[in-house]
Amino acid sequence: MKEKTQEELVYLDMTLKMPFKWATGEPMGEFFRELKANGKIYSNQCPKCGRVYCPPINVCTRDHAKCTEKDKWVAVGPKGTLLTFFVAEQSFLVPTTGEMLKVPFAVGIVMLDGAPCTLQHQMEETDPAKIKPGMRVEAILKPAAERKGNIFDIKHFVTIKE
Amino acid sequence: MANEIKKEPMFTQGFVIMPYKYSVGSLASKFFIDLRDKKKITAAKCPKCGFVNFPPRSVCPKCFSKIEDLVELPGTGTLVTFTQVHYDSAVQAVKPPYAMGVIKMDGADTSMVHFLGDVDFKNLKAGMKLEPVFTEKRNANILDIKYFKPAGK
Amino acid sequence: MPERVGIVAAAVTKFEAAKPWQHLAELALEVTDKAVEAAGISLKDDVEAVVSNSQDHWDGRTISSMPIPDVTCSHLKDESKVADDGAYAVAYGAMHILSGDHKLVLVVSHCAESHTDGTIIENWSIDHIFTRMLGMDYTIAAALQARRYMDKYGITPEQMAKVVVKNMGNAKKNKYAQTSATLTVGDVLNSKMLADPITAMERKPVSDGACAMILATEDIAKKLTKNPVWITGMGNCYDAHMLGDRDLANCDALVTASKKAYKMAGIKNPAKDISLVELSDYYAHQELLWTEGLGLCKPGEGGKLIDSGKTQLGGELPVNPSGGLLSGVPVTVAGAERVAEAVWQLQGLAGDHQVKGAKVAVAHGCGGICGQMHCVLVLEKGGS
Amino acid sequence: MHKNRVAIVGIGETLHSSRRPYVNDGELIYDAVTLALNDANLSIRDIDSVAIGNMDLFEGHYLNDAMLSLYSGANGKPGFKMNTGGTVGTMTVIEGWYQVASGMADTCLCVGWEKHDEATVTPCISTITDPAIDRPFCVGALSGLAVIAIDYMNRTGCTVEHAAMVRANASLNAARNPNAHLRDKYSVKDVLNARMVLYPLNLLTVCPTSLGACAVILSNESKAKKIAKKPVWIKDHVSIHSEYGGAQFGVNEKRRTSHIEAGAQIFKRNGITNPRKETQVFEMYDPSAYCIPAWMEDFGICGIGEGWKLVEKGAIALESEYPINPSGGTLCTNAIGDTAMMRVAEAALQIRGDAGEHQVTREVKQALASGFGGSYWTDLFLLSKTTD
Repeated sequence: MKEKTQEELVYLDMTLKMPFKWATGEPMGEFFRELKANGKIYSNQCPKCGRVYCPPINVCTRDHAKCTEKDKWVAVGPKGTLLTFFVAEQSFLVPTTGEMLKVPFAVGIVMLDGAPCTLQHQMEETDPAKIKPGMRVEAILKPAAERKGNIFDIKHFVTIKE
Repeated sequence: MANEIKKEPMFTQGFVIMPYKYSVGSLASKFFIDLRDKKKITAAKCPKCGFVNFPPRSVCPKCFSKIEDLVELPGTGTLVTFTQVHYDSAVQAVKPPYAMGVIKMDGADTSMVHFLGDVDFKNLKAGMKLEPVFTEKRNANILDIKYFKPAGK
Repeated sequence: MPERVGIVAAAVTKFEAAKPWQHLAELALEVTDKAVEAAGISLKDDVEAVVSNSQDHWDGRTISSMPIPDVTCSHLKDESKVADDGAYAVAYGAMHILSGDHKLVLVVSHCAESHTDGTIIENWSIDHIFTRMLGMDYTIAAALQARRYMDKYGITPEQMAKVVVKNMGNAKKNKYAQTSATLTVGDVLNSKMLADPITAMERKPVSDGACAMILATEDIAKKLTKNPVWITGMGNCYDAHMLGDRDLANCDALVTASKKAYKMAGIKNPAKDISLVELSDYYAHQELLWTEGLGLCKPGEGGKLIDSGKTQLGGELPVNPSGGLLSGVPVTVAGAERVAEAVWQLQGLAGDHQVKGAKVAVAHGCGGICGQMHCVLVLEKGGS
Repeated sequence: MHKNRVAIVGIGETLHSSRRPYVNDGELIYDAVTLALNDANLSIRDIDSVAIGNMDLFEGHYLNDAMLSLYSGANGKPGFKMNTGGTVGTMTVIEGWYQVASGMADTCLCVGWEKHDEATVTPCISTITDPAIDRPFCVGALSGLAVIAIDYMNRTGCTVEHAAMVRANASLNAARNPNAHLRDKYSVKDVLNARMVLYPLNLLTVCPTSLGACAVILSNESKAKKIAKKPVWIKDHVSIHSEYGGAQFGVNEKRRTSHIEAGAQIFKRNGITNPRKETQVFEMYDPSAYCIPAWMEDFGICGIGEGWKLVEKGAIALESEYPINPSGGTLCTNAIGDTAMMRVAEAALQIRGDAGEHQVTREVKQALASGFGGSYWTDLFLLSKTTD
């Protein structure tokens, strides 16, 4: 099938821009409140099967047991082990801000100490040659005065030597 | 449950921003270029059943045949229905209050939505004859027609 | 119809202008738990498949069903998402059962309109080549439709306002309704003019909420409840998208959809055979127009029908005894919630807005600009 | 189990490419629909209902099934839209199957498409994540695929060379498929030398972004036997979804993915004990070159650790023991809204013997087709030449 050629074609440039105010919901809201006020990263555990969730979850995804009782929550990290990572070298538009991503941009998926759960966040180190799965990392938090109760209260993961 | 948490609602504020560049396709390109360069209004005539669709789309709404060519319309039309918009919104192209209508072009079997101008809202009436007013600086899009006004006014 | 699909239980959240406490998935969770409890089943062990229903644009999330398996316990189960009105999700759930593929299905629909600006989303559902740049949204389109409807059939602004007076009054008896009020026709007509002839009160308010339902085979439904509701007819249909391709004073797609549903259910005279109707009144005039499309009166007689008082709660054929969308129900959830309300009416669980002796109910969902797509379900009372 | 048999009676695939400015998205759909109608020797009036699948935010349109109803032929017909990410193509065929099998329609037209040249794909995919917790750290679909690849290599000893073999084989197949997007031939060495995108994925070991559309027409048994010369029967299908895996990677748990569950269910239900004998071809949704060996194992086509060994033996080639993706697969053509539907369409073409130059050499009596998407979601189809 061959397309016929035509001298000029018309394009329409449009940008979808929807402002959003997403409710985090209660367990995740409490996670952010703890992060902001006390600098703690919390996980919660299913009372029935013992599965751990970070950030905390409402009901266990496996058996639907309620996991919201606060006294069962466990603080995890800030140290942990890098499970896997990726480094983005090509910039693209960040849909939540409309700005271009600053590259290189490294993201680590980290298993935090204290409970078997993972958290994904930016890494300070962006050289893929210097990042190895299995290495030890630590979540660095912003100073209390700068924390706003969102995921950016954690600045990034840094590589640590133990 | 005593130790259930519920303090204050928390939110994530941000946007969903996505840029798009839409192809209007071969047939609609011709329509927009005619509009921009010649102030000519064209429609799509089905080679099979003769149904004239406007604004021109390459598939016949009546018999599902493919349409590859445009026919020129006289450019005048009739008002089918109308409204006057009084509220602001993030997507509006002009400031309210303004009037919009569904306009059936002479020689076409379907109608289109566009702005109405040069007329008092209370004087608008279904069935009145209209003609297009073109935008001075035209960019090959639907806003190259500024609005429709009462014919001969 | 060889086999009937039973609705065992339905649940909704309270509808509110905003639900700042709940994550989108938690809206779905709340109604899932309520529906499962009402049905007396185990979510993990009994529910075979989940049909979720939400919209990427409203949720601000590509694949808005992403967190739904978590809250519906459907890890390693069948889950799918219908991205149209909630009535379609119920119909799809029923097809799961009619096909013999599943025996017990959860349908769950959620939407939080308060999270974003709906006019932008409406604008982005409209033809991008010829119409979107004009700044169109559903209210402007509905105004064009209302004017055409008035011109063609002599429908009056007062008749349209009466719909709001009726539905907002009915909503006072509905514990889940977002808003309700005792209004006069004058109050409605004197509220802020949005797009002539549509006033602020004649448009559905912004709303957050969710709705869930448990569907089952005839056998299982009978075992689970003495009070099942049968889906005996279903029909749906697309209309043309471009407003200029349709006569806005008619609703051909709804006529096609309802005829199909009635034929399947064996309904010959809808105005007589049906006990009540829950329909999608996004705008006041649409209730009148949809009553025509549903065959409750002749084309052009929607105005006369509301004047007759038959559609009032307590009349011969109540329309939207729950208060309808005008009292506040989010898009997408709207159609599913119409079904839920109809189910409660047939189960005798509607509470203060119960229609006495309800045997057959019609639920109607619609979507798109000026009601481009319609879905009709005929429901019948089971049990004794 | 299933009361009504459903057959595929018409197939339409547009050509796939990276840019196609001469058509708008509606016209792209119309192309696929008319091809399928011609294939089935039907007119749009013969179609009772439609099933539509697409990802709203990829092209930006809300309710695009309604917006483009003129082009799919949906006007005046029943139908609705599915939206489930990568699986949307198969999910749309499943929707069509439900419409026909439930008796609501005799003939249903399923349509899936994507016009990727109109959008920027990475930000679109990034928004599958939760805005509060992991959206700022999401870089499209790549990170998830990288995790799958690393995990598979760690578990079984598969190497990057094996992925390169998969890609080289796919390129040979795609070169024979006129509708494929990337049709250049690559050697194993070419693939190994391609630019790294995100370890261990390079430019050639991940799927491209394509544009294209696919349409499949389904019919019930009595109608199919009347109208189709070579109906292909949907013997079974299964759909399995998983929990949201944004921050959870199944730490310390026995591995049980949606693929494992889907394969186990479909083979058990149909009494298949040796899928490599009882089915003759597999059109698998393979977004990276590590997927075929890893997922052959997960689906139960071979034992754990055997996938890459079969690749090494050349067993997945078009003319060999168990051809996988004779069309070139997702690695060569990926218009997300139609990718999974293309798997079903291609598997059906193989059963009909109508795949042309990329027809496999074995006689195909039964074929598998899979869809993959979301956070490890699977659709799996078992297609058959006969009704038994």
